[in-house]
Amino acid sequence: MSTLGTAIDSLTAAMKCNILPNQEYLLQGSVLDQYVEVLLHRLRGLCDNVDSGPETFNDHELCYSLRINSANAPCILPLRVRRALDVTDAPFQLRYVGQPELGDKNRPTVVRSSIDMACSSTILEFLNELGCRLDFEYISRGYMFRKGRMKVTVSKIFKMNGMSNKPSEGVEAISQSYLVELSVQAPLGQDAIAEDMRIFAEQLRPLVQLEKIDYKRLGNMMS
Amino acid sequence: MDRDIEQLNSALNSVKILRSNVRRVFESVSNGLRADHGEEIKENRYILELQELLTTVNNNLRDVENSVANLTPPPGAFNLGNTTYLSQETTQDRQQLYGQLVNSYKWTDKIREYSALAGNILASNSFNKTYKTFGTTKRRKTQTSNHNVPPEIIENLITSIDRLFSDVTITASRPFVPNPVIQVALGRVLRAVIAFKGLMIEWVVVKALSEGSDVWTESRYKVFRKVTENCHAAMCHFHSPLMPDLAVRSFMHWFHSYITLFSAPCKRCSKHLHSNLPPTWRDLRSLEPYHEECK
Amino acid sequence: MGVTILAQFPVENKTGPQIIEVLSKRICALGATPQGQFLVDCETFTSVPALGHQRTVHVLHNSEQPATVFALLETGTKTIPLVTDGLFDLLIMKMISFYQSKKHTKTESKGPRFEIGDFSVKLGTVNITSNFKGILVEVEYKPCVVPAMCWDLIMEFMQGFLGSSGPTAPPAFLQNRMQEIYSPIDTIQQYLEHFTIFRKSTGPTMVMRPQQP
Amino acid sequence: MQQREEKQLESSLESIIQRVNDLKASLSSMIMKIETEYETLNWPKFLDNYALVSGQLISLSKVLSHDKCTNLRNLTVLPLMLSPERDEQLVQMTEGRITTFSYDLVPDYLRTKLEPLAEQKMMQLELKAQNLQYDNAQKQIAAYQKVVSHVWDIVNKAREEWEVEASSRGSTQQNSSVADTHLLVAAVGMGKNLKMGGNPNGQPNPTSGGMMVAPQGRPGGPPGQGPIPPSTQAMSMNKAPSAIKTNIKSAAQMHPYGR
Repeated sequence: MSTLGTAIDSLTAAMKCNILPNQEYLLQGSVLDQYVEVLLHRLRGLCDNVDSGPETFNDHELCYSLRINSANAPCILPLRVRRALDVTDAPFQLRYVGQPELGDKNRPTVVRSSIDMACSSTILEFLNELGCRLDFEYISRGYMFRKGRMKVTVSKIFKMNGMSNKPSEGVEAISQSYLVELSVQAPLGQDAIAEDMRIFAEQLRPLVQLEKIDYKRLGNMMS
Repeated sequence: MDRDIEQLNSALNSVKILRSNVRRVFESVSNGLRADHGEEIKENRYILELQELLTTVNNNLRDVENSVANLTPPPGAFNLGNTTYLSQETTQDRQQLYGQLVNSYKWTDKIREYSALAGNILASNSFNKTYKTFGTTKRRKTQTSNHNVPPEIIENLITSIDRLFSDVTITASRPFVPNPVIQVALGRVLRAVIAFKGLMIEWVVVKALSEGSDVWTESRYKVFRKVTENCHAAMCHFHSPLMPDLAVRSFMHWFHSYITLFSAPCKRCSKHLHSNLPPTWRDLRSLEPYHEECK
Repeated sequence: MGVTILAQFPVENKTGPQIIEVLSKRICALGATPQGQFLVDCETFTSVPALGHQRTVHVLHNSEQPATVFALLETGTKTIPLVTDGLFDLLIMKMISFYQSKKHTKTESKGPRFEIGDFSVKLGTVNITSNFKGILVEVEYKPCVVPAMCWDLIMEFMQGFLGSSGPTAPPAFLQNRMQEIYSPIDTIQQYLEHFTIFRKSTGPTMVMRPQQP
Repeated sequence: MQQREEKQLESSLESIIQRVNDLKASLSSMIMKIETEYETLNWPKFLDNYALVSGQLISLSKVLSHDKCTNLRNLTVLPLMLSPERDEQLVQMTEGRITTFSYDLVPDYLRTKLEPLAEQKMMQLELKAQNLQYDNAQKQIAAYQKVVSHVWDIVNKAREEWEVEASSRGSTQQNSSVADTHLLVAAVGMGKNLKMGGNPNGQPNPTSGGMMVAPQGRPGGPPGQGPIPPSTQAMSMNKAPSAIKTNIKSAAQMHPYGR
């Protein structure tokens, strides 16, 4: 029997082989409420899960951040927790999402670093005690499709009512549109998938314009 | 390959000829007597003409049969051609149709499967079979038949057992209506899957709570495999064809004593473990725990 | 996953390998079969001063649950357990500016693993940054999930091959949760309890008596 | 005096001839177009040509009515010699239209009045118009106007319908709104519009009161205000020891799925 390596050893080995899916390729868009049915029909036709129909979800997402306000360089680590309100025994999902990189014109999608893990329901208390602050939270309800490695979500975003113990009551939609996201989690440097995503996004036009969205410009524009 | 196509062509050709000649027959029949049949013996002439035509049709038919016999059936699956692209259709109403087609295909598949099962069961379980040996009175007769009872009686039995013990939870599923399969969770100790045949216990498997609820695979753990064995023994011990419901009740009573499987020491040696197993035997009357070797 | 009890075995002037050797022989004589190796490791991170009062995160791995990472957060008043998957290690690396690895606290317990009936027995040598600290014996009774039900049974088993060094009372951590359903994080908490004791003791615990809570 | 008049006549004739030649050229080009490009010729192009021709006609009439221009009416053209024989020079000048300067053609070409038949018809019409009763004329005008306005209405209505259809077709292609996309992405990505009101007690961290940002009654704040940059948050640090205990409770209630 060979001796066991530590978990850190296997993790570094996995990092060396570049098999950890630590990048997210992302395109975003929206569709007006009255055309969402048309989009769903089109997605049913295009995506893999045809016979079972679209998968619905009803998730509560909490966005935390861990920050140090030191004088010279404020340090911020954003963390997100997502839990399913409709499937109570599903694990919670903890996620770190880095700054999105737009890249040059030739790159078809936004790329951001992302670490995604399942965890127990103690995560909320854990983050609170860790020193994280809850920045904002929302409810996301909608449909999930997949096509190969690509994931398509069509979701309605709801603002919370402020009652944290009853997250699905008295919520309020924040717009007349559904958010549409096309994403793939992949190891670093698999840019071929971005091209596949561009082609897929092309097929949803003109119903939805899936685009690279510049968060920095968006931040300036909206404020 | 070339030869096949040639044969196919000639077969198609002969079919074509046959069709045209058959058409001529019908034409002639529909036209009836014509002027060119003359005056005197027009009926005879007409019949002669018809006979001639029918002979050619006969000959043609023989040709067709011959050429068809020469053909070889194509090997392998048929290429569906353009129809395979039906699944790619994205038009809305057609898309809905596709989903329904898939569903209905699944349904018919399931119906076929279930009806095949049902057919087997019904064949071996005919309704005429009654238990006559002990039938002295009419009333008695209906009671004694214990493998063919109305589902309600079994239902009542199960709910009454469920009520009997507070730490037992029973969930029942009925793959075949009169013969339920129940899962009995005994506190947080173990779970038994019990299959009934009518009012008789047919099969018992004991497993850990975390294991699957399949009737046929046995437990991973030695202790539960032992308990399963002992349950089979008890099942036979309590079996009574005359009073089937009492048999089930006594069995369940005995089975309930396993709630102390891990916590009770052996009555004889007052130890917990013997060859790394807890006392897996429960006395059939006193319900006291014993090791296999100590009983 | 069944109920697991972790106990320290007294060292008494012997070396680690010697004790493991003796215990392996004993358990094999009882009819156990060797089933490979096991490893439980623990790394500890503390919060940087800028983050307010000090908090500690222990990150543990157990080769019995190779795809899982256990994290325990100690705030001073309470301990919050978290069960998550392997990528948590990556996240901890990202947290480098908030939580920093404590020097010389990398602790692990590793050694052979045996199966006997429905029990599994692990004989672990505890090292803190490759300094030998002591022996931990882990016994798991797999069919049972409630500690209260099988405590006597496990105790009898452990006394059977550890002799008088076997435990006589449930571990402190389990005493409050004897009626709960046992889960892998409970094993991890027991390991952390023992690791913390080992860390506090200075030098190799050659003369230390077993900690009987 | 005589000389001056002659000169004036000559110059005015020259300019008239030039304009007539222009007119002729554009007319011929238009005819050419109609004859050769009738397949590709479209209505706007034809109208362009027509406008050109009418412009040239206007400028010609301007030249004719100019003061400096000799009144041509006062001059006489006198055919000195008529001959039935073919005149090559004439053929060349008229681009092969007129071959002889003969008796039967001259009256037609040198005519200064309308053709007698046309003149007679004009006279008849004028007479008829003069004899028309005033009321009758008014009635006819009214009827005519009615018809015209009716046609006008129909055309207008059709135009309106076209425009409405075109605009509605434009909006059906609008299945998504860029503003909504930005709104949603900003909300999900940066918590835009989600931060205020959604969380009155700010979900502060009970163990790190010093880190907490006081809610400061933000729900009433102006919508569309961006997230506060971290540096300002550091400034507005606020200890809220009294809120801590209640917050622990609310946090505990948040975990209905705890083990």
